[in-house]
Amino acid sequence: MPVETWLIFIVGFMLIGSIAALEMKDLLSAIIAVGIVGLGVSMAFLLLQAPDLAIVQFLFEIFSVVIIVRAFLKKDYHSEGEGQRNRLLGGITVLTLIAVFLLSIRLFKALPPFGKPLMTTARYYLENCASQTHAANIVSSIVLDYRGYDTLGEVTVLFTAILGALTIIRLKSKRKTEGEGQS
Amino acid sequence: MKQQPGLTLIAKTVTRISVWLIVLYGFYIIFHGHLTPGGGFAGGVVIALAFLNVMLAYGHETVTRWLNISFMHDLEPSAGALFLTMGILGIALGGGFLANVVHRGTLFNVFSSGNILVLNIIIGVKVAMGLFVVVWSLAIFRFFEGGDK
Amino acid sequence: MTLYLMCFALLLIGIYGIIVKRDLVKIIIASGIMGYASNLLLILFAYRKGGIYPILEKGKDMTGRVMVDPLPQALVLTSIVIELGITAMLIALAIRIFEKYKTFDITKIRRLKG
Amino acid sequence: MILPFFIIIPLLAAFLIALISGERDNWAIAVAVIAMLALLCLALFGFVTIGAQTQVYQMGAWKIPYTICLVLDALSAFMLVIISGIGLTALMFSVFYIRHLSTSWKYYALFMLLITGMNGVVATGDLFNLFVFMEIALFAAYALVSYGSRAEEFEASFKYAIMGSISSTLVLVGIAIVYSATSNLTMATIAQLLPQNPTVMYFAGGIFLAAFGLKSAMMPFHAWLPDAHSSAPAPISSMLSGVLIKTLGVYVLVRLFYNVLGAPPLFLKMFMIFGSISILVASFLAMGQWDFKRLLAYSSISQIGFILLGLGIGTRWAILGAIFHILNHAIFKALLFYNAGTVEMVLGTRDLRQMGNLTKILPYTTATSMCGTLAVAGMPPFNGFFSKLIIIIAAVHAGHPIYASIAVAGSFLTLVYFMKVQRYGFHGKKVIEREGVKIGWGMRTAMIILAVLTLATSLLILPGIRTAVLDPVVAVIMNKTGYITQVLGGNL
Repeated sequence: MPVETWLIFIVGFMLIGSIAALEMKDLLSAIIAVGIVGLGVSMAFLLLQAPDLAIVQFLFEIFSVVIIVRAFLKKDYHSEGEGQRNRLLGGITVLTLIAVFLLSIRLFKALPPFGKPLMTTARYYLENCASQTHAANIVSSIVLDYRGYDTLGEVTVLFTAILGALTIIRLKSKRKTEGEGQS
Repeated sequence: MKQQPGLTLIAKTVTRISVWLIVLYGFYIIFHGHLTPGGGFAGGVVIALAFLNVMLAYGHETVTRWLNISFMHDLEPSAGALFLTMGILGIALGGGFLANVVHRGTLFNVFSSGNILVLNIIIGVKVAMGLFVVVWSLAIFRFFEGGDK
Repeated sequence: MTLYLMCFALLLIGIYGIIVKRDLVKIIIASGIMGYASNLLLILFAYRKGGIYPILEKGKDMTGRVMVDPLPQALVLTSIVIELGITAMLIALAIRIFEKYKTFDITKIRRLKG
Repeated sequence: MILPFFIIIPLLAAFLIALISGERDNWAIAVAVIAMLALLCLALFGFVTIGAQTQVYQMGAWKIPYTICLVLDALSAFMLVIISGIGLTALMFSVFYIRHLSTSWKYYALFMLLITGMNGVVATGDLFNLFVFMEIALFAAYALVSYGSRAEEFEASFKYAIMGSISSTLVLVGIAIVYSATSNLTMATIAQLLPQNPTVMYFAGGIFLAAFGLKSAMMPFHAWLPDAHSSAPAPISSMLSGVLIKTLGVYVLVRLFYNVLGAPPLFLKMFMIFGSISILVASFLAMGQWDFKRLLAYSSISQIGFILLGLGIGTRWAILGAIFHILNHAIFKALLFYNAGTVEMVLGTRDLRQMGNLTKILPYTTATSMCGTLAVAGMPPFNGFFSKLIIIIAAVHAGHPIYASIAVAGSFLTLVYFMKVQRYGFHGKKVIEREGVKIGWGMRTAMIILAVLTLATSLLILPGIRTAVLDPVVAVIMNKTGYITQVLGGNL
């Protein structure tokens, strides 16, 4: 089977998985379903010849499932039935999104077809990477050398996110008692 | 069970043996980031997962006692500052921000590719420490501030 | 083309989940799905028919071998980390909201007007 | 080359703050203030020296489009000055204000990261890099919005984070589509290649409009703003309302739609429509508010509407008015949020009906809030008057009398709801005993500086000063081919 068929199979599987994850009433099943979708992304990366990403996606998937389960599972959780207002909102949203989807067909026709990217910039990396950076992994050399500034930004994003999460979790505010009184 | 938080003895023993292998594998991924798939991020997450493994098996109280969390907390911004310092060194040595400052070496050697290896190690340390600190804080949160009752 | 559309549908499912779902955990899950879709779309744009992964191997002759576009892979590496960051922050916020309101249901968390 | 230092200084400050400060925040304040002063000097130096030129800084030893470039032209230098100027006053205000919330160094680290993100967005010439730095600024903003650690602050922050994650994903999809069509990420190269493919250009433009419209809170996408901006601590509200929505929203819209896409008429029309909706609806919503900070937040949406209207008209004068209004709005909205923060700190409430006889308790705050009110309502000697006047005249001149009348009506409504603030809030009849809370000199100084600036920036409209300060910025916006040739330089 060609790669494309496999990919259609995997992405279709992911579509079903994500709908299941959103619609399931049970929280643990939903988290597991979205975990499976993430592993599907990892598989798709592998098929699309991106092993770096497959590894990172796989690991981050494990990591985020662990923290989501750890954070949420022991809460006394009740899922609620869908209300009336919700159904109206849902209907409007679905119609709008279907319209966007149909419009997007024109866009994807105008883009280069699957399997034939333009490669004008990328060709330079493929040809010159080994001689210029002496790194065998071209993705690594782009991430850390040609576009190292992006990675500095990425490291900062992670630092900000972690600092932010710690601030949100462990902040002992002077106003805390007052806030508690209100809730 | 109250005196011994965490999982059973078997799980603890297995964890005790396997965690070093996992950490070793994480370092392997980091050090071969420029030759094989992987790199600082992947390796860092592997190391963080190894610590997480210990925490799941032994319980977070034990981990808090064993590991110096505030040191790990400080290691993260130091790694960030080191990354930035590498960039500034690039300016200082005349190449421009984030220019290569380390000898390039030969292709396919482990110690090659200049900045890439150094930055991979910095990122690996940073990611491992940062992610572990986040998980650790999420774990202790419920006990200190009464997340659920 | 089919793949692009399916991937775009995945994105729209994520947006649908965020707008319609009333549960904080489900909203976090939906934002994760949106992230998967955008990453996958970038990598789909990068694939070349019959291409191999962009890593040189020792002792192998690479001339004549087609490689896929490495740049989107570098971008997605960054984007995955950003996804993880936003997930961590959303989880932290959701935990604190649960601590304050004792529920994950967004319709019951409506202290703010408008 | 000064360009990378706009990112290096605040980022280094953030890492240093995280490293050296212990329990107390003294070191953090010292580092942050030094860094902000250095940034302000650097930004002013950049703005004075840049004139009509463009500086391009290429990362590492590589050449664009194979690496990331930083671009400093009059527009980005102008934004950098606004960011560091308002940032410095916000920091001054925070030093005294934030201690009643907490004394942690984390606030200052996150504040410096916010500055890093905004500086990065403004300075970059690369589409994906813009996305990355936008995320830094947003993550810092999410954490800072919930800094007060009250229930509704977490709720507002969650809402903001979710809206932000939708718009970030849309930006990423837009980048993916643009990359697929042009195989480039440098904005100047994209500006050359993308108009050859109009279908993709319009779709990508639509996605970017939705995404950055969400960030700039134009009217159909505004839902997150009143919550987030009113829940944040006052200095952060002023940073978000005064600077962040302009940097991540309006600046990026200008850069993308004028310099990269070449101002397609369809999108300009949409700017005008969304802008006028924002002006009217947000004004009416603001009139119904009794919460001081929520009222200010709605007012921000309406003022963003003025800016978008000016950008949508697209003539030279209209853009001049919009650019001038970006500066003016940053100044007076920051000032008004400081006033609101001071009142909240002293009285412990944001409800206008609970306030009264503030003239006696807080004379400086009342006086400066009068300056802010008159400026935002567009009263003659203040800066807001001139920028709104220019936009309205430009609208009439370009043959859009309806939009001009909407702008006039919006201006009048602004006056109405700010009179309500003055009438009930500051000069209300309710008598309140002064509580033991003291406002620091830094807070007072920050307010006075901004109040003086609301008058002083009116001078920018004088012809001699205008040609030196505002005209180069307008020239950059209007000149797409100039941007391309200046950035690509010899690499064409």
